[in-house]
Parts: sequence; C-alpha cells; structure tokens
Amino acid sequence: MTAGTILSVRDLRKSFDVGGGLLRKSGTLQAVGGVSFDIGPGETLGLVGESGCGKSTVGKLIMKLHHPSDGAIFLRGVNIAGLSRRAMTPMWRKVQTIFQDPYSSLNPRMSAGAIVGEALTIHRIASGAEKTRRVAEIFEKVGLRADQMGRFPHEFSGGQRQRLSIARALIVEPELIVADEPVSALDVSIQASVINLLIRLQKEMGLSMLFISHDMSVVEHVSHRVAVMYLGRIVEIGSRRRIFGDPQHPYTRALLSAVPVADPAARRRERIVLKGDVPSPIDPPPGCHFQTRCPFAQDICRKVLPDLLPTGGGHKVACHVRMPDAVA
Amino acid sequence: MSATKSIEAPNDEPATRPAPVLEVRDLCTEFRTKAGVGRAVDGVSFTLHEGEILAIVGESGSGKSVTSLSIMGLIPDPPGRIAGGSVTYGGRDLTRLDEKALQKLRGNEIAMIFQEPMTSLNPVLSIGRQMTEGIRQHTGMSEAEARKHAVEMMRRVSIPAPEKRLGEYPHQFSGGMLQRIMIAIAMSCSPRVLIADEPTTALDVTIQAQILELMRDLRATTGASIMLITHDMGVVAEMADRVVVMYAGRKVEEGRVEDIFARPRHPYTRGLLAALPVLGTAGEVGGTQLNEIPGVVPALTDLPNGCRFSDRCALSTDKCLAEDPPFADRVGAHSAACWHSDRLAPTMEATS
Amino acid sequence: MKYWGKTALAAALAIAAGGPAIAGDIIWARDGDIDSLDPHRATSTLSRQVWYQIYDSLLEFDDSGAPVPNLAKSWEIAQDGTLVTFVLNEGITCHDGTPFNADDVIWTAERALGEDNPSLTKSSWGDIGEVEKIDDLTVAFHLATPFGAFVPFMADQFTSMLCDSNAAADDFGTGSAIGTGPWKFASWTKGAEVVLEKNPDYVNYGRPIDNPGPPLADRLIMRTMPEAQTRMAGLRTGELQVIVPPIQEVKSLQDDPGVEVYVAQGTGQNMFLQFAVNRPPFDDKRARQAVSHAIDKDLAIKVVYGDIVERQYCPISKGVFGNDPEFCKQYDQDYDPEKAKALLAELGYGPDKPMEVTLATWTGDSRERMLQMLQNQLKKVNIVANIEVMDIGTLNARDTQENNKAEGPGYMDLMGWTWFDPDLLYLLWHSPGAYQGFQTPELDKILEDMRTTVDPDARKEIVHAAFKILLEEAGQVPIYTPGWSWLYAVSADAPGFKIGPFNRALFNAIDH
Amino acid sequence: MQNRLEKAIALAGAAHTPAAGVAPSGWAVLLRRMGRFWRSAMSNRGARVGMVLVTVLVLVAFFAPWIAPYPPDEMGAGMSLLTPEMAYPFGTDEFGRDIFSRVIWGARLTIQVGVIAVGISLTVGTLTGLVAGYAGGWTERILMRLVDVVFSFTETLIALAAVAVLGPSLSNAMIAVGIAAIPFYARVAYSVTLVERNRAYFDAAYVQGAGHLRLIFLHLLPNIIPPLIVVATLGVSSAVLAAAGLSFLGLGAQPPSPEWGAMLSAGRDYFNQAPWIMIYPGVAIMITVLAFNLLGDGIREALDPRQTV
Amino acid sequence: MASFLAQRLFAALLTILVTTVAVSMLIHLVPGDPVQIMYAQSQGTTPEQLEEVRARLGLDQPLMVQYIQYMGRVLQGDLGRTIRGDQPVLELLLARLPNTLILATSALVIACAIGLVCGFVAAYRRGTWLDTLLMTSAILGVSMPHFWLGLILLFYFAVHLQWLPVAGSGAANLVLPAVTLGVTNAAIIARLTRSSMIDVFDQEFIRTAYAKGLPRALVLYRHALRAGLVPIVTMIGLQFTYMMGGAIVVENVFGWNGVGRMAIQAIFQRDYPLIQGFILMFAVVVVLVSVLMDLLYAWLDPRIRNR
Repeated sequence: MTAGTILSVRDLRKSFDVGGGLLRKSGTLQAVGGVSFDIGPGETLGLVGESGCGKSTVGKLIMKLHHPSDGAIFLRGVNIAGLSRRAMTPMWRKVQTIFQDPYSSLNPRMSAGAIVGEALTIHRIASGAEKTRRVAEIFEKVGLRADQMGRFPHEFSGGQRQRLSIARALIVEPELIVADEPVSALDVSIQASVINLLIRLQKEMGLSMLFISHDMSVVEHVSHRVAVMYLGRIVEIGSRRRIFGDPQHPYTRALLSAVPVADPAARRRERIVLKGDVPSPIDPPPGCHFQTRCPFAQDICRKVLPDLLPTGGGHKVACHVRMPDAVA
Repeated sequence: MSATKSIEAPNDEPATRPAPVLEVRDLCTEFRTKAGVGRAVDGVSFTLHEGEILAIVGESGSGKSVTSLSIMGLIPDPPGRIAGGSVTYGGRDLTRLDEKALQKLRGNEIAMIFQEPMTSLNPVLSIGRQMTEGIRQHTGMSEAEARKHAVEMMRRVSIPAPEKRLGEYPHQFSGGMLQRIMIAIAMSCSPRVLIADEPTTALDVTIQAQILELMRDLRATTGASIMLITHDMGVVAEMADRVVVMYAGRKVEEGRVEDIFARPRHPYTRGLLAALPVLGTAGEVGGTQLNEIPGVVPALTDLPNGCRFSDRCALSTDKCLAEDPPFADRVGAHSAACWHSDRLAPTMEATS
Repeated sequence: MKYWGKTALAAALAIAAGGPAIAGDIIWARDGDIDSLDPHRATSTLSRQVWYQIYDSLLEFDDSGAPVPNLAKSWEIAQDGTLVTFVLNEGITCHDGTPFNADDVIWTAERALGEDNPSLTKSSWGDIGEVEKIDDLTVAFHLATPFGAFVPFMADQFTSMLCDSNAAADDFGTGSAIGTGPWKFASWTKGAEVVLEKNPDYVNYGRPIDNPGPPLADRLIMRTMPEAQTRMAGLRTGELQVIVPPIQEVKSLQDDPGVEVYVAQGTGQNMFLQFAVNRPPFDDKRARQAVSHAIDKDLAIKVVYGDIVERQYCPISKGVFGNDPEFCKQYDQDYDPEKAKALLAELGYGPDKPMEVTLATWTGDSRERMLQMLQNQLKKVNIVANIEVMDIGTLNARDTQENNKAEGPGYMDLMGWTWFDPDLLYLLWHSPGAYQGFQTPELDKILEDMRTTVDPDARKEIVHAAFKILLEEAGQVPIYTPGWSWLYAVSADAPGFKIGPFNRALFNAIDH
Repeated sequence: MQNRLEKAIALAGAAHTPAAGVAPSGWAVLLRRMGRFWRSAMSNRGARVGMVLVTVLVLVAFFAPWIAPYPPDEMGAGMSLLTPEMAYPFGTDEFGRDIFSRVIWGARLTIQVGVIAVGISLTVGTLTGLVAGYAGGWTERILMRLVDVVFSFTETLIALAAVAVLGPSLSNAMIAVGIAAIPFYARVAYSVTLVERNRAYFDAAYVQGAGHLRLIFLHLLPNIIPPLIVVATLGVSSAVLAAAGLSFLGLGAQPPSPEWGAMLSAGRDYFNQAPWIMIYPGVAIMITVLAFNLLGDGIREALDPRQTV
Repeated sequence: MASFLAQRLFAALLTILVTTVAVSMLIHLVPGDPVQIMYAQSQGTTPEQLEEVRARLGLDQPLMVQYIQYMGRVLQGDLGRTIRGDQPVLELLLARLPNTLILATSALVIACAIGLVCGFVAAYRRGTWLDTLLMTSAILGVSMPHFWLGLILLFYFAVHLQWLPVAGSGAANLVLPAVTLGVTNAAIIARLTRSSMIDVFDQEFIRTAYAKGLPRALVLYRHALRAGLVPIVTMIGLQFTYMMGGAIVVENVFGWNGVGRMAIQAIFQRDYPLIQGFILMFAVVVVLVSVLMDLLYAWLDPRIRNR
C-alpha cells in the first residue's frame, strides 16, 4: 500500500451459509476467497470474471453492504472492514457506488431530486435552497436538466436513470466509485453514452474507480488496470496492456479468446474454447480452482492452490504453469 | 478494418446463391395494449437460404423476437396477431396454415431455441421426457427408441453420461448444459431451419463460445439453415453469413456480414457499430469516445412521422421527418431503408 | 383421486348411519341435546324429558296432578310426617334383567343425598335422616322434620329410581343408563341423537297413558336439530314424527290436517324477572317496581307468543298448589308507564339520566324476542337495557355473580323454573337462595313454616303470604307460563301421543 | 416479450409533471402519486363499480338517520311481518320494525367492523412484517414463525377462540376478526419488504448512510403500502364476512342490534312466512363484500396488470 | 427432500407446541372466575366443590406447573372431561371429527372440481367473454356469505322443494352443506387457479413445448397443468384449512353433527375443556393436512424432491 493509495484490499474473504434449514447447515459458499488489490488516485481498476466469480461481492464488501468474513479494506488508510454501520456512515462520503439495474436502484416513490439529494440531508451537508442548488449542479454535470428534479424515476429512460444513479453517487464528492456492472443492463446505443460520461467525470473529478463487469471489451475501454477473477479469487492482475496484450493465465486467455469480436475478419483467429462449466463455489475443486477446465493442467495444479505472484511491472498471476510462450 | 471490395461491386450473384428455404414477405404483427395497437413487426421481408446463418440484429423493442415467433406461429393471440404478410416454407404460407399442420412443422422441420434455457424447460418434467416427447410426436418412435435417439442427441451436444442425465430435472443442470439440451431437442428431428432467439445472451462468455461453436458444427454437419436472433454485434460478426438489421419493427438494412460491418448503409447500423468498444482496439483511457446515439427507441404506439430513426439520426433532414424511406435494393444484395445511404459509406471509410 | 375414495367411503358410512324413516321408529326432533341422563347431574328439561322415558319414580302424577302409585304400589305416612314407607310392586325388572327392589331405591337415594356427588336437587328431597330397607319390597324414609312436599316430590323426575346395577358402569348417564321405564337406553351421540329401545318387559303401573304394557313402537329417537325450519320440513316429509315446533309456525301447523299440535297445560313452568338486589339501582324496591310497571306484559306476550302462552300473576305456576291469579293480581304492578317514570324520578332517573341496566336470559325458544320487547318498553321510561343471551348454565352462574358484585350497572334477567310444588319458593328465595338474591328475614320465616306445614289450608295461607311479599317488593316479577319445551307437533300418522301433567311427554301409546 | 413491449410503451408514454424542487420525503411523494395510482385503479370497470358501491355504502352509513324512515329498533313502526310495500320497502319483521331502516342502520355497524378490524390487522400486521423483513436474523425468525403458527389456525378458529374467551359481542367479534387477520397482513408486508429490501434502491439509501428509521419509514414503508392497500381493501370484505358470520352464530352483535348477520340469523325462523327478513340483510352483506372485492381487485390490477382477474 | 420434510415437520411440531401453550393458558384469559362460570348448575355448587374442581383442573398451581401437567395429560391422550355431561373430551371430538372431515373433504372435492376447471378454462380463454363470465361468477361466489347461501339452499331444496332430507346424517344430508361450502370456496380456487395458470401460460417453457410441435392438449395437460399444479396444491392445502373453518359455520346451519357444531355449543356453554380440546384438535388436523400437502408438493416438484 503506497501513500497515494485510495483503496487497498488485503486478503478479503466472504463466505455465505447456504441451503439447510433449522436442523442442519448444508454448506458454505466461499464467494470471495482471499482477494487483494490496490487502487491509486484517479485510477480505474477493472474487475472482470464470469457470473458467480465473486466480483460483485467484492464490490458489496467494499461498500459494506456485506460484512467481510475476514481480511482488511483500507479506504484512505482506514480499515473499514470491521466498522459498524454507524462508524461507516462518514466513510460513505468517500466511497460511493453505481448499481447495475437502472430500474430497481431508484426508489420509485421519490423524485429524482430527492433521490440525488438525500445524502446531503443525511450527512448534513446542505439543506433548503443550497441543497437544491447543489442537486441542480450535479444534474447538469451528468447531463440531465435541473428542471427534471421533480420527476419520478419511471419518467426517465434507462440511460437517464443510470445518470441519476451516477449523480447520486457523486453528490457527496467521493474519492472512490464502485461501479457494479453499470452498463450491462443498457442497450448498446445507450451504453456508449454512459461509459463516455463515466470516463469524463472520472477525469474531471479525479475519481478512483472499481469497475466491475463481465464485458471484456467495456473493461478494456475504461480501465487502467484489470483484475481477472475466477471462483472467488483473482487469477491475474495487471495493467490493461499486459492483461489484454499478453495474458499469462490460461483462464484470462480463454476469456479473451471467447469474446466475440465485432469484425467478421477476425473469425479465423485461434481460439481456446474451455470445456465444461464453472465448478460450484460451495465445493470448489482441490488445488487450482481452474484445473478442471484448464487445457494445460498438470499434477501440481490438482494439488496446490497457486498464489498470486508478481511477474514484474505490477503484474501478478496465480498459475503454476505460467505461459511464457503465449500463443497470442 | 479495411475495405476489401469496392462499394459498387456486386456482392453476390443470384445464380450462385443457394435455394431459399424460408421466405418472409411484408410480415406485420400487431399487439393490442392499453396504450393502443402497436405494430411490433411492420412490413418485414427477408429470405433464409439453404445452409446459411442469417442474423437478425437489433436492440430491445426492434421486433426481432416477434418476427421469429411469428414465423413459428407462436404469437399469443390475444393480445397479438399477424396482421399481414406471408411466411413461405416448402411452398406453403405458414401464416395461413391451421394449427394441426403447423404442429407437424414445428420442432420437426422448423425448430427453435430460446434465450433463457433455465426457464425454457419445464421444471417439473424430466429432461428425458422433454427430449423424447418431441421425437415421438414427429417420428412415431416408441418410447425406448426415442430415448435411444435422445441419448444420441445428447452425446452430439457433448453432454456427459447422457443415459443417467435423462432422468434428471432442469434444476440439476447448469445454464450452458441446458442450452445444449435445448439445442439437442431442437435438432433431434433434423430440422431444415433452426431459429435461435438470443441463444447465448443469458450465458457467460466462455459458455457462449461453446454454444456458438456447437451451432457452427451443427450447421456444418446437418446443413440446416439457422436464423440467429441477437443484439450482440460480436456474435453476429462471429456467426452470420448474412445480416438483417431491425429498428422499431422495421428492417432497416440487409446484406452480407462483411458488407454490413465494413460499409453500413444505415446510420443506425453505423451508430451501433461505433457505439461498441471493440476488444483490442482501445487506446488510452478516455482517449477515444464511443459513439453515442441520442434519444431512445420510440414506443410502437407512438412512432415518429417519416423515418423511424429520424429523431435520433445525425443525418436527419426534413425529408426524413416527412417521408418514410422505402427499403430499396440499392447495391446488389446490400440494401438499407435510408434516404441518405449514399452519404454514409464515405464517412465510414473516413473514420475507420 | 384419493379424495374420491375417501368420499365414497364417507358416503357409504353415512348411508349406514342415517337413511329414511323406518316404521317402528319414533323420531322426536328437538332444538337441543341432553346434558346427561343422570338425574342427579342434569336439570335441563331437555334431559329430564328423555330420562323420564328410561326411569320410573316411586310415584306418578295423575292427570289432575295428584301423586299416585307407580313403582310403589302404596305409601304410608307416619310419625307426624317424619316417616314415609313405600311398598314396591312385585316383579318389576330393570333393563339389565335384575329385579327392581328396595336395594335399588336405597342406592338411588344414597347416591342423591351422599356427600361425594350429591344430587343437584338434594335440598328438595327434604331433610332425610335415613333410608331404611324393611324388606325386599319395602323402604322407609326417615325425615328429620315433617316435609309437605316430600310425597309429591317422589313422583318427580328428579327422584327417578336408578337400578343399583348402574354402579358397575363408569359412564353412567352418558354411555349407560339402567332404569325400569318403558324405554331402554341404547346410545347417545352427543349433539346428534339419543336412541332408546322399547322395553318389552315394561308394565305400566302409574303413567297416565292408556297402555298397560310395553310401548307400541320399537324405538324412540331424540334427534337434535337446532334449525326450526328443518324440523318443520322433516315433519312434513314424514321423516320425523314429533318435533318441537317453532312458535312462529304453530298457527300454520294447527291448520295442517297432517299434523296435531299439542300444547302442554299445567307444566309447572313459570317465567319471571329477577334482579341483582344487592347493589343499586335494584337494591331499591322502587326501581324494581318501576320496571314492573314499565312493561306491558300482555302486549309483550301477545307479540312474541300470540295465544300459546298465558299471563302469569303468581310466583309459582298455574296448576301448582297455591296458584291463585285473583289473589296475586292484588299485589301485582300493573302496566303504568307514568307511575314507572314517577318512581324512577324519585330515584333521580329521567330523560337526561337514563337508567342503564343489563337484561339477560338464556338461549332458546323466543326468549330473546321477549327481551327485545321488554327492552323496547323499558326504553320508553328511560331505562336503557342491554340484552345478553347466554347458555342456561352461564346464566345461572351469572345471576349469582351479579348478586355478589358491589359495582356495575343494574342487572336483571328473565328466568324460568319448573316445579310441581310451591316448595320451589324455598329453593329460590330462602336465604341464601339459589342465586343469593332477594331475601328478607320475614320471608325466610314464612318459607320455613311452609316446608313443615302439611295441612293444605294452612299451607295455602303461608304460600300466599310469601306471594304477597315477593310481589309487593317486586323481588320476583311473574310474566308468563309456560316458558319452554311445551309445544309438540306430532305427525298424524303417529297417533297416540300424550302430554301428562308437568309436561311429561308420553310415547307409550304411539303406533308408528 | 409482451411485457417488454408494455414496458417500452410505458416508458415512452411516461412524461410531464415537471415540478421543480427537491421533494422532502417519500411520504409526500406517496400522497402525490396516489392520485395517479387512483386514476389507474379507476380505469378498471370492476373497480369503478366497487368504488361506487363503497361510496354509496359509506354515504348510507353516514346519513343513516336521515335516510332511514324509522329508528332501527322502533317496534310497531308497522304491523309485524308486513310484505314489502311502499312504506316499508323491505317489509317489516316480527316486531313490526322496518327492515329497510334496519338495513340502513346496519351499514354503520358494517363500516365500523371494516374500519376497526382492518385497522387492527393492518397496523399490527404491517409493523410485524416490516420489522421482521427489515431486521432479519432472529427477530425475523421468531416473528415470522409466530405469524406462521397463527396463520395455520384460520381466521374462524381464532375468532371463535377469542369470542369464547371474551364473550359474545360485536366489539369482541371485531377485535377477534382483526386479530385473526393479522398474519395475513404480516405475511404480505413481510414478503413485500423482503422484495423491496433486496432492491438496489434500498442498498443505495443504505450506502448514503440512511439510519434505521429513514430506511424503514421513508424508503420501505411507502413502497410496501400499495400492495397493502389491496390486501386491506380485500380485507374489509373478509372482515365483514367473518364478523357477520360470528353474529350469525350468535357470537357477535346482540339483539336488537341491526347488524346484518344477526338480522339474518333472527330472520330465518320466519323464512316461510316472511323471507324478506332474511333476504335483504343477506343481499346487503353480499353487495358490501362484493364492492370491496371489486375495488380491491381493481386496485391490484392497477398495480400489477398481469394479475388480471 | 428429507431435509425439506424434516424442516416442515419441525415447523408442524412447533405450531402444535405453541398451540398447547395458548390453549392451556386460554382459561386464564377469561374475565371472571372460569370455574364458577363453568360449574354453575341450577342449584349452585358449594365453594368447596368449586375448590375441588379448581384443584382438579390444576388452576391453583403456578402457570408453568399447570402447563406441564396439561402437557402430561395431553400426551397421555387425556384432554379432560366436559363440564356438561362429564364426558371425555377426546372421545367426543374423535367421534365427531370424521363428520367434519367428510364434510370438508366433500366440499373440497366439489370446490376443486368446479374451481380448477373454471379457473383453468378462464385462464386459457383469458380476455374472452367466457373468462369474464366465469370470473364475474367467481367474484360473486367469493362475496357470498356461506351461511346465507346455506340457508337459502336449505330452505329452497330441503324445506320448499323437499328434494333432500333434512334429518339425520346420511349421504343425502351431506349434499347441501358440502355444496354450500364447496361453491363459495370453488370461487376462490377458480380465481387462484386462473392467476396461477396465467402465470404458467406466460412461462417460456410453454412456448418451448409449442415450438416442439406438441399438440395443444398435450401442452396444456402435460406442461401447463403439471407445472401449475405445484402452486395450486399448496393453495388447496390452505383451502382445506379454510374448509375446516367454514365447516364450523355450515355445520351449524345444516345441523351437521361435526366438531364445529359442538364447538359452538361448547362456547355457549362455556365448556372450556371442550373448547380447549377443540382448538388443539383443530390445530393438529390443520398441521397434519399441511404436512400432507408438503409431501404432495415435494413429490410434485422435482426441485424439492431431488434436493
């Protein structure tokens, strides 16, 4: 953790009890199994992975919507992992979030202005005319008109709602934004405008961002650094250039080669098509979690869980069979 | 990307084109809602040829799914109905066939798979039952024969231990497996046409790759024609031979996949392509802006006059606002419904 | 699937249980069920009517209401009325085949009078010292003091003779009941029906009916059918032979040639108002008198019952020793709302300050309607009465409770008793009294004298003295007689029904 | 896809009402949105019919002294058991009381039953469900387990038990019916709370730092109220039915109360001679129950068009 | 499935346990002296006797002891004796329970037969005049007080037309009460079935089934009905509970000799041991039925069966 680090996550873990009832406990779902990363000022870390890999849980843990089972979350040097709700309240001025679903993330019974301005009241930042002024200001900033403050969420389109969600997050002037799949529910044509807005605002306000998405293309477009998750663990993390240009983990490679490219000419590229499904996080395979699907798996992979080790240049990978002669 | 063919060159010779299997002509499908009657599909025409993959692409509300359901005769009536047009298959107009005759075709000659494999299979019936019932319906096989055939089909879509899994229920499978099973069901009577409605949208990208590969293999081995409905330009680029682009119930552009991606002739198509971040093409963060299409897809009960895209179109002129552009075959088989198609191509060349 | 099976089974069972009317069965549909067939444990008329069919008493009443021999062929009073000796008829057998003799009488008496589980009407037996067996067929009752009502009480249903073989049963009264009467107990399904079978060995010594031997019909079934209209329908379709008719339908039934309506006369029943006299306002006799003056008893009776009940003037019923309407009328509070208002005004009540009271009675017949009439009339003199209708047991308890409560609104209730003798007054009004209500030292004295006086004329004087106090003080406000279970509608194809004195239903001669 | 279509149409159709300023709370907004909600409910034919009937009922109850030609318990207003005629539109009963007047006055009792019984179950039930759904953990388990236990008894039994303990009277019957229905409201409130709690807007408010009270009363409550309005409206009809049933059995209103169930019960003895004594109160109950059912269905439909009945 | 059932059984036992607590405490909620209310007979009972009764019922003990004693008796099958008639409560209840169960079950069969068919047809013909007609009848049916309907049926068919017998407890006597109870509940079932089936018809697997070329009848029967049955079964279980509750009223109208009628009499007579026994027995029946329904539910729904 360097002095300029905004967020530093260390060995973060979260497990859920699943199934079972009053009489028996049927199992533990290890949603996040020891995740560590840093985000610097003005930096966007893209967190990618397939559904169920735990990337959203990481976001929720950082927002304290879930309580971590173990590990530390340093926000500007303060470990918020163990903070009570009350103690966390002032920290929510430093970290804010944007949700995936533009429909359910806005209270349908509140006006747009009230939704966006609520934090001002809660944190006693502003009230009355000052509050209205500041809400109007942020409205303009996210590309909405101030005269839309009295409208209700259902009167906005999906893209506009996501702008409201952004405005709500930004009104307390946070340093870090956790954006959990902020565009995946939007149509392509709308998605672009929200991505553009996010990038613009990030630059203007000097925000740090954790950008959680399953869409490799979008992550590549917005992130400075990228972390790839598989079954609750980060398997590879590094600069965008390294991850997309020279991925070291077989899973990252497979993921990249699986993304359909919107260019018919790219059809004939070589592809790694993984076999089978992601194993259940309740009962992950021994050794490397990816070994069941890995085309390069060896004996050691079936026994030992690989650590996330640096390979130089801030790039880290968790693989026994590092891929020096990448086929890419 | 680079343009490999000149704009004027004819893309395809009718003589070399395989025979049409399914022809949709001026299809209109309406829905009655509280807000009024909405034409979800309004005068759409296209042809699916022997052995090809035709992608129907568009955003939500474009009418692509309704088109596929109309072909299958699966529009819920009420509130929907086919208000006009024809769907010709094997010399017969499917929109005029009675229920019995349609039943003989469905799942037999024209099969369909859906977006959500989890909800598209009946949760209370075993996989075996759901696989065999269609086979028995169309082939008259005995239960035992049908099961054997089902096992065979499951093997073809790479389901491990198929005999055992026949007795299991949908909740015991993963999404990717279920989609394989859906495909197995669809292919079990060797249909000539497979309609795949967003078959991979609900799936993770690595699973999507598996399914797309499977569909390509099946096309290669069975020679079935595939109508692929999707909103994902990436999937289109990977899979399609030809593409139909839909917007607000209309076909706005049609052509070979290379042409569509290289030289879109409709501003909407162009906008969509430019809005998409393409893997491996990104510069510095914030260095390139994605193209934005302003506004939203219009409601079907409240469409703008003239061109339906006019209110969101950068090229829009008074003519666009006043007159609906006809869908015209301008350049061979690559055509679009736009007054300004010709102004587009050079612009595209310039930016790419 | 499984439901169908179940239902089919159910239907089969149901058919086996019920079915159409069978010749030889008399079905008597009533509005309620018995409590018990143990004469020491139940007091309801619904119960008494049934056990009267099963047990005999030592004596019976003849049509004039006088005691006559029954199980006992003779009785003798000695030692100034303190020794009564009964000689039993020979050859009477209990339903279980054992002979009926002095042991049974003693068993019954000791059971009724013993400490363990005494009869609810123990005090009415008189002050009995010993019951002595002289020989198998002779029993002597030793009384501590002379008791004028003892002999007639031996004709009552509360002194029904139980066979000592009942001692062996642990469900006596509910699952078994052995007597000597014309009908044998067969079964009781609580809430549904009591089934009795003909006692083929029955010999009629005293019952006032023209059939010296066993009943003509095979079975007598008492069925509980609370819905009056369904009883009517059952009677008309021939499913039922005897029903308790709804009062509203008496007229139409009387016009029906297929039905005979019997109205019991001389039932010994009386309906009266009584008050919680131990707290205001009814601790003041003016309040009680005001109530009595305020109600137009004749009108209320007419509206609710028409002409099938009659106005009652005396504290004991018509047909019972001492009843004399002309005498009682002198002390009666006649209908006079103005006078009622004046009395209430004296007590400080008026239009601005109405008197709030509770007016209670027990469920059944048309008593609830009667209360509504009274309520309506009371309202005109600014007495606001809240009606409460409850089960008879609850009402009994409530009355005692109210008399022991020092606080609360005024309380009065429409109560009813049936008795064959003015000795009832002792039970009701001699301190502490059945409800611990109205009592005066003077009245206590009179009632004590009444008990020990055997000479009819002297006894009548004393009874009248009691009447005078009760009526003048409005401790008991008589309203009408009879009050319940006195109507019988009998199908014409089951002739031979008769009502004996004190509302005894006799089925011995019904031919069906 | 029909839904998607409707969503698209709804989206596009949504417009206007640009009121400037920051609305203070969810409550004010709830009230403001009620109007819209109302109009949408009233677009349903059944709901309109129901609303008209309910309005009539309320008016009748309110103006009973002016509408009813006679006091409800005036005996001898007419001859007894008169057939319906001009002066006594519904005939008279055995005391010569005007059935019409009694039915009119009975409306008051019915409204009273509805308001009090539903008031009890709505308040207690909503709070129980809301707190259980919000708090989670052991609070949730204990509260909802209790609710389940009570729920498994059915209303009738609970009402019977309550009356058995408290004694028969209309107010006891109302309380009994109110208590008996609590689990129903609690379950709805609970399940809706769970749904709302799991919506992202709740998380959003949470990470804005909103306190318990703010989360419960500003965010959750306004959002669970609409479905509860449906339940409460339908609840009025079941409360009216249940209370009338108790009165019919003699466990509710006592004479001479013109409560419809009690009137009906008293009238059955006269069914042969004067069926109207029984018919009209029965019709009154049915219309009232029907009115609230129609209204409730209509509102439900307005809330969730898929649940069309 | 085993864990699902274990959980359900646990819940059932808990319900019964809570009921026993409530039931044993019931008597203490009675305003006034319950013993006096219960045991007052015509000529009064002596204070000593009342004390004895109090002791017999254990009312002089601390509440906890009372409950333990009560449970001790209940576990031995002793629910006490009635105040009126001094009969064993359990025997009385068991003697009448079959009647109530027969009534409730027959009514349920009627309700299901009418309700399921009408609901299914209305859902299938959604939006047509037939749907409107059926659903209008249903809402009328739901709004009909069943004691009123019962009386009308009784007076018309039994009293007026004399088509059906009124006395006794035969099969013919079952017709009217079962119909009364069945018809009003049929309306409820019809409404619920309709909305449940509409949900199913909107499911994507129905579309899949049609897309396979299956004939309509097969789709409706095998796919829609089988899937729709799962929620409907739960609902029918609940309906049975309602039927049991409704039976209380209907039994009183028709003089059907079931536990419900006895319960009402017991309430009027303040026969608390009988009331307590009734409530407990009712709870047990309801809980048993719901466990049964859970079993059926688990059997119908493979998601639970194979868990």
